[in-house]
Amino acid sequence: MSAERETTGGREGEREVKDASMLLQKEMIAGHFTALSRAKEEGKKVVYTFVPGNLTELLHAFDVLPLYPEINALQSGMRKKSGGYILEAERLGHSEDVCAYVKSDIGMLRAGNVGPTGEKLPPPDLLLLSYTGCFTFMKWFELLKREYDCPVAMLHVPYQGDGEFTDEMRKYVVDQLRSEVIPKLEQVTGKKLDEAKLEEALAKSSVAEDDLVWVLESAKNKPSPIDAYFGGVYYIGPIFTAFRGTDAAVEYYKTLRSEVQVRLDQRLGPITPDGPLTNERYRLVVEGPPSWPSFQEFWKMFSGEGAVVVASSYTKVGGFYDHGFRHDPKRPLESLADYCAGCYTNLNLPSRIEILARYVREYQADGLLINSVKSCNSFSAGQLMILREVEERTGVPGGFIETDLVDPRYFSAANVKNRLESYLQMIEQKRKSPGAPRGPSGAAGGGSSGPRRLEVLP
Amino acid sequence: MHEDSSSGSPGATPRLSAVIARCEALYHDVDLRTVHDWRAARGGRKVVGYMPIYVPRELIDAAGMLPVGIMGGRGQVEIIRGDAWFQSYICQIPRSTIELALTGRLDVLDGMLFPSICDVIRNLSGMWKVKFPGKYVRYFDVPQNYEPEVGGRFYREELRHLYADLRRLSGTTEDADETLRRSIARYNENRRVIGELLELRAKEPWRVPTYESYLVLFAGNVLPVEEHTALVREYIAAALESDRPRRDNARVVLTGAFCEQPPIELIRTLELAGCYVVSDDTALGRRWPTEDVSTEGDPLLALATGFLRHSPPTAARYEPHGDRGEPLVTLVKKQRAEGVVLAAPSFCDPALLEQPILQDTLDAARVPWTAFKYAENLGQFQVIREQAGTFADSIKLWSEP
Amino acid sequence: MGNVVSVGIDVGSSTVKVAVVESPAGSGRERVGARVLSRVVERTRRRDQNQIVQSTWADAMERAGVSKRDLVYVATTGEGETVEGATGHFYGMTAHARGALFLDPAVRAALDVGSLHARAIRFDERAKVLDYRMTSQCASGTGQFLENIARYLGVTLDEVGRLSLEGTSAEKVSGICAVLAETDVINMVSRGVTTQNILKGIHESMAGGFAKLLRNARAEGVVLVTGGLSADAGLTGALREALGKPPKKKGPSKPGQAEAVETALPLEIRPHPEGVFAGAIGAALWGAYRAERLAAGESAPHASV
Amino acid sequence: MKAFLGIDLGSTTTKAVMMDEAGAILGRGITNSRSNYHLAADIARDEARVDARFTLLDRALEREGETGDEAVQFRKRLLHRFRKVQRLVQLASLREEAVKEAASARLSQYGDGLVPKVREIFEAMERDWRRPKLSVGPSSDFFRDQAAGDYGRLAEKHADRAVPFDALMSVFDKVIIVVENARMDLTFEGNIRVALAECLGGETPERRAKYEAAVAQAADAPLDLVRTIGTGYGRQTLPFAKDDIRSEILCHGLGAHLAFPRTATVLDIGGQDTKAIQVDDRGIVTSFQMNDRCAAGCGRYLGYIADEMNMGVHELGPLALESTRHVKINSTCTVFAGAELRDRLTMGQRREDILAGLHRAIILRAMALLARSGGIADEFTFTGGVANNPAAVKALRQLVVENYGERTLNISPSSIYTGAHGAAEFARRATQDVEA
Ligand SMILES: Nc1ncnc2c1ncn2[C@@H]1O[C@H](COP(=O)(O)OP(=O)(O)O)[C@@H](O)[C@H]1O
Ligand SMILES: Nc1ncnc2c1ncn2[C@@H]1O[C@H](COP(=O)(O)OP(=O)(O)O)[C@@H](O)[C@H]1O
Ligand code: SF4
Ligand code: SF4
Ligand code: SF4
Repeated sequence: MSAERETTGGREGEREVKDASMLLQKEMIAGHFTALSRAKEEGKKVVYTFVPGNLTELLHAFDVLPLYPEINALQSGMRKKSGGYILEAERLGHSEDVCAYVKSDIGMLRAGNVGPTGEKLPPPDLLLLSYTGCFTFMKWFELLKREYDCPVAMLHVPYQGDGEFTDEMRKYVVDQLRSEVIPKLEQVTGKKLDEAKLEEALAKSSVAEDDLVWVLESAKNKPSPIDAYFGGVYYIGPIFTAFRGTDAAVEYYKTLRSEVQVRLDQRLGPITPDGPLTNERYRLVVEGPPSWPSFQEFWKMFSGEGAVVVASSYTKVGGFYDHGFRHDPKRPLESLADYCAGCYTNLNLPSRIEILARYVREYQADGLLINSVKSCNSFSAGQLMILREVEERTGVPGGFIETDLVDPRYFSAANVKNRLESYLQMIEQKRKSPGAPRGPSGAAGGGSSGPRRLEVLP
Repeated sequence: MHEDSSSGSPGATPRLSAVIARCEALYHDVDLRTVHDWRAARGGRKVVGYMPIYVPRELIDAAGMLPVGIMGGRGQVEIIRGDAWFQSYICQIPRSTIELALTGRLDVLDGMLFPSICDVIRNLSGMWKVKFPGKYVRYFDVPQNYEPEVGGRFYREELRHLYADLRRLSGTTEDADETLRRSIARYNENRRVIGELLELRAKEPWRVPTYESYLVLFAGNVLPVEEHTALVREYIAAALESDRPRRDNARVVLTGAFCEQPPIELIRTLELAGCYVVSDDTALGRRWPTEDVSTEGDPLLALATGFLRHSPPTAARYEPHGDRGEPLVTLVKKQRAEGVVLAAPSFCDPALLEQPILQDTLDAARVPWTAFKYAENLGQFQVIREQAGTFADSIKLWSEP
Repeated sequence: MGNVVSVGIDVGSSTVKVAVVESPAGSGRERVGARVLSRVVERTRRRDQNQIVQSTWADAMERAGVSKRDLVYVATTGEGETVEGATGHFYGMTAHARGALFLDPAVRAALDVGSLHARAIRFDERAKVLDYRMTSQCASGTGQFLENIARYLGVTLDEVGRLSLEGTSAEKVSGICAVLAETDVINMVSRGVTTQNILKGIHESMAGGFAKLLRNARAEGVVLVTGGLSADAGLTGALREALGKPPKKKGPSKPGQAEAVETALPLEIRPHPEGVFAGAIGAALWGAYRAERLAAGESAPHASV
Repeated sequence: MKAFLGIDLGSTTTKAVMMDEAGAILGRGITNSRSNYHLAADIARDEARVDARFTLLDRALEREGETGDEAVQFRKRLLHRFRKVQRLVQLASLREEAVKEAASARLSQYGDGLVPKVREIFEAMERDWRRPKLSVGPSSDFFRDQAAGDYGRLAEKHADRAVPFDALMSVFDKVIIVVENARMDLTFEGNIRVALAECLGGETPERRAKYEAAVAQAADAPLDLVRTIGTGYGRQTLPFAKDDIRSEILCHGLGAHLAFPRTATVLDIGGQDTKAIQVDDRGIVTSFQMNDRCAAGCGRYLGYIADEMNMGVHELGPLALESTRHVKINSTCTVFAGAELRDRLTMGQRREDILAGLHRAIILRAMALLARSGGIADEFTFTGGVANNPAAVKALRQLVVENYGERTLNISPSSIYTGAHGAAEFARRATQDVEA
């Protein structure tokens, strides 16, 4: 979810933004991959771990390099390699039914584990199974465990089934950090935990987090200066991955914030693949991750219609800051535990409904669009109910499309476009009412001759 | 190959047929009439449902309520509204479960527990909260850390919390620890007779077809524990009396079906196609934990220890040492099985993701296996029959005499 | 020791196939020297299946010049579990593997394409099934599918193969429903696409699916096409294309690139004029072997019946 | 007079509705969809025009004061004769093509026997079709279906060793496409006089004169087609200008609203797709769902089953109504369901019970779609070809009550025209918008 574009080789021109923040991010990401590819020569330890509720500050305190298989899968998707990787994994016996992130990663591994920059990725010294918000993570690392002969540290983060993170849960997570995660890190690195370093990182995180929240909330303005979904993916890259708790991240978010401030002052819309958006016609809240292999194409379907995403749940998968959570150097392990527990998919369904309904209201959105991805049960199971509930609570129409994160077989551009356009036209029609459905527009809703997998539930 | 392809319950005595008929009726009772009857006979005592795996039924029982295992629609409820809530790529069990609820078939339940199985069930618990605000609903997390001081402590807290809730729900005033110990004892006994039944099946599978043992286990979902214990005993006695022919079948382990259950016809199909299922993980919640839980000392701690030490492995449980392949091979050896049938629900990430691991390990151990997917509402079995039949054929035709 | 005669009856959802096989007594699992005395295939065509089974069986016996009393084993396969007068049943893939190996000892895999299902079966030199993949519960790309298409195009099944081979530029189709194909076919016809090119396109699409089945079953070496569609030269041609494609190359392919995994396995497709009888022949052969074991009075679990 | 036209190019059938300025329906036309969309649209339009002229005839008869029983009978007779004339024109053309095809090199393997057999069959068909009592059936009973049914039956009878059934059917399958795509004059103006001549026997000279005058008025009245709006399956390739196309969902929603103004939920089961639509009190679509391109959930499912059983699709429903036992169909795929049907028949199960199970299966799929679109509100309107099928309606009614309670279920005898009706209304409104 980070600066994918920078590493996609020839497709640079597709987005003609040369904002300072973009350039900065590009350098950061490239730097990280280079560091990873040199890790072994430079004697650095590498830890594979997951994005949701990750423990980056702790890893920095041990001076190890994090690598996120999810990001690799995402990058493979963006570079249109995931299709081949997935087929390879299926040939190895994986089912068509399961999460395609896992299959993309396994396929990439079989094809030599070459990362997005064309450099070979290092094998892990530790698999940090931060088991948060998704059961598939566990199976994923079981599969990786067979590939690499290295220790696994399991961190089980309880689900907020009753909508709260209790003291007992917090204690459970902290206990695991103390008895499982930290000892394993110490064992792998041969170093003791440097508490001062951890606290310092946590303090930096919280500075960057303030700026990120400011940027995301700037979308409350009309017109919105940002796109909080497609653009948002770029904004969350550094903070959800290797950079949280670093000076680089603090710097990045400062730069980003000032850029957005400029657009805000000039009442400009977000930058899109088609250039700056000048006609904000629809304000949408989007739930669910994007489809990576068709990211640009998908985005253009929105920007082409003047649709701006003003808030999204996907930008909260790594961690959730809207409710005021910040990493806290005064309660280092406790605040790490809170962070883990608070990521979006670790929240129960009623909380998710509440959050989305609030977004619709606070960001004055015209509708809630759900992009339901086949891969991810954490996100998808229950989304149809979320849709109905949010519709009921807010009165705005909901839309539903089905695609996949990285499996190109589940992205049919014509259908998605058709469904999206129908949905937007329906919003339009609703807006125009009262009055009979007349005039040339009509909604181009519904059918096409292709397979009808994709649906809009307006 | 089955020169003798008789179906049904060959060689069943009237006594055996009677037990099976009772179990079949319970299996088909998607309206929970038995539970209504139980409740009516006891002046409206409360009932708590649970999705049956890793749920300590003892707590519900000790709180003076009837624990009722809800195991999907068994292919018998037409899914009409359930499909409105789940996309086509999600397994069958949440849709049939919510269909049961939306059609009022679960109205008899005063509460519902959702154990930690996977992301789908987790989200289902939230849907329950939204749709049935008047009912007690709880997502019951289980630790994936097996250190008594870490996971054990957390789990005990979860149990304490749940037990307090349940006692509040039933309004009981009896001694909390004492009643719980008594419940544990009752369930220990139940698990012991189930253990005997399964041992008998492993030893003489022609006497105890899995079609029947599954039904007998299933009955435990809706019967009070002591009644179920008696039923299992009755079945064992009847099965021992009966004289059934031993067939030319291959001994197989059936695994992968720990959550969404295969339709009962699928189990029958396997047996008719030439397989004796000598071990399986269907209706797993009925035999969990696998050893007696201590009836001494702190009962909550005893339950927590039972969970940490004696939970059967499933795809949804983290395996801190090695992976799931080795235990499976050990099981195959122990049961003298000749092959493994890997059956997993369609769209079940946990079960399907580990199949390649299991397959590799089995290959390395030279254990033959076959794999297929099913759904609880599967109606056609030709393909499975062909697959299982070919599998059994290949075991039989090539094993040297 | 002389010879024994066994019969194999393969009951399919659209056809019944019967083969009468003679093999040297005591020739064990391998049955070296076995030969087929007669073979008959009959389409069910909405008639009473039981009757057709019996009449086809009788017909085959007559042609072979043997009487039912001479049979040591009557083996059924396919959907024939309930055939009256049968000794025992063998499952489809067991039988097809055996039959394929008999028809061509070089093969190590069979692709059985019948009216409702297709399956790729990999086996060893003793016909032991090692792996297989089957199509799902959708009739798209099966025999019935092709039959429907032929009907919509107004050609007979026997012409299908030849016409397809005459195609010059295949009309791309993908995953169309066997029933709704009518509209698609009509559409193509209306766009002026020739029957030949439509059929070629259909065959290519089917072959693509079957190639995937074969690859996923990890088939290697020579593959025999069995079942009703083994007679379809258009399909076998398309299969050769689909499997024989040289590995894709885009410039100097770096090691570890996605393309590398797409490399086609070296598979050789062979049709056989008697491919449709593979199941029946295989069942007959297994029957003769089982008869021997039974006669030897084996009663241990693995040999008892 | 000014007229507006809506055309719904369905996957199975193409429907046209012609409307006058006041929004009253003048005529409806239907034909089976075919490869040539233009042609299908033209034929449906021509049929609607024919129907409109019959409406004009009614109005003319009224003006002549002919409203009694006699006139009604005459009108019925005339329509019947007219349809027969149309059919015979088509049959003649089919015969000509078939004889040509039978003699072609493609079928030379069957030798000289083929052509005479084909001739015999057609002679028998013509004899049959000319019989005065032959019912031409409802207008959805197309030439193709009628010809295929009769030809098939006769071919079975005439087939022998030298000329097998397959060869005879192959001739038919080939030429029916050709004939369907050929243009021939089937208009009111072109054929009504022949039909009229056959209907006037036995009438008083006075009546004759009145009838002839009325027919002349109807045939000669100007019908000025102001605007056409098209909709339907595969809209990207519809033979209309972009401005003249409306989404089939919108058209169905509006059409259902026009027919039953209190409609809240619409279910449309057509040949190749099923739609569940929610509309507001003005007929504006608020939500919809459509199924995959799989025959298992739509009208073609029943068509396929009818073929399997050698029955007409409209005979299925009535037979299924006689069912007394519940049969659950396991196969989801249509082709597998066909095989299951055969199996079950072999096992001795009753046709009507199996058929009832098949009808329930298709309605169950629709129920899931409805649930996803937002459920079933009151009133509930069922449209599309399958709404003509009484067994499907019965199953639907039952499932609605079981799952949603009592709902007013609207089914119009002309429900198959719902989409075209909506489109015609769009055409009318578009013109008024321009004028306004
Ligand atoms: N010459 C041919 N060309 C193409 N397909 C053929 C030919 N002959 C038979 N078939 C197909 O073979 C199928 C029957 O194959 P078979 O293996 O006997 O099926 P099953 O065992 O399912 O009845 C029919 O569906 C038919 O379409
Ligand atoms: N008279 C009838 N009786 C029963 N079913 C009918 C009748 N007429 C049409 N049908 C059914 O309706 C289907 C066609 O419906 P239609 O709405 O015309 O489809 P489409 O709009 O996709 O062309 C046919 O497949 C058939 O099953
Ligand atoms: S299921 Fe969802 S959260 Fe889990 S690994 Fe897959 S995409 Fe990520
Ligand atoms: S069947 Fe599998 S995916 Fe479905 S709820 Fe159960 S564990 Fe989860
Ligand atoms: S798409 Fe057609 S062939 Fe496939 S399942 Fe559906 S009806 Fe059957």
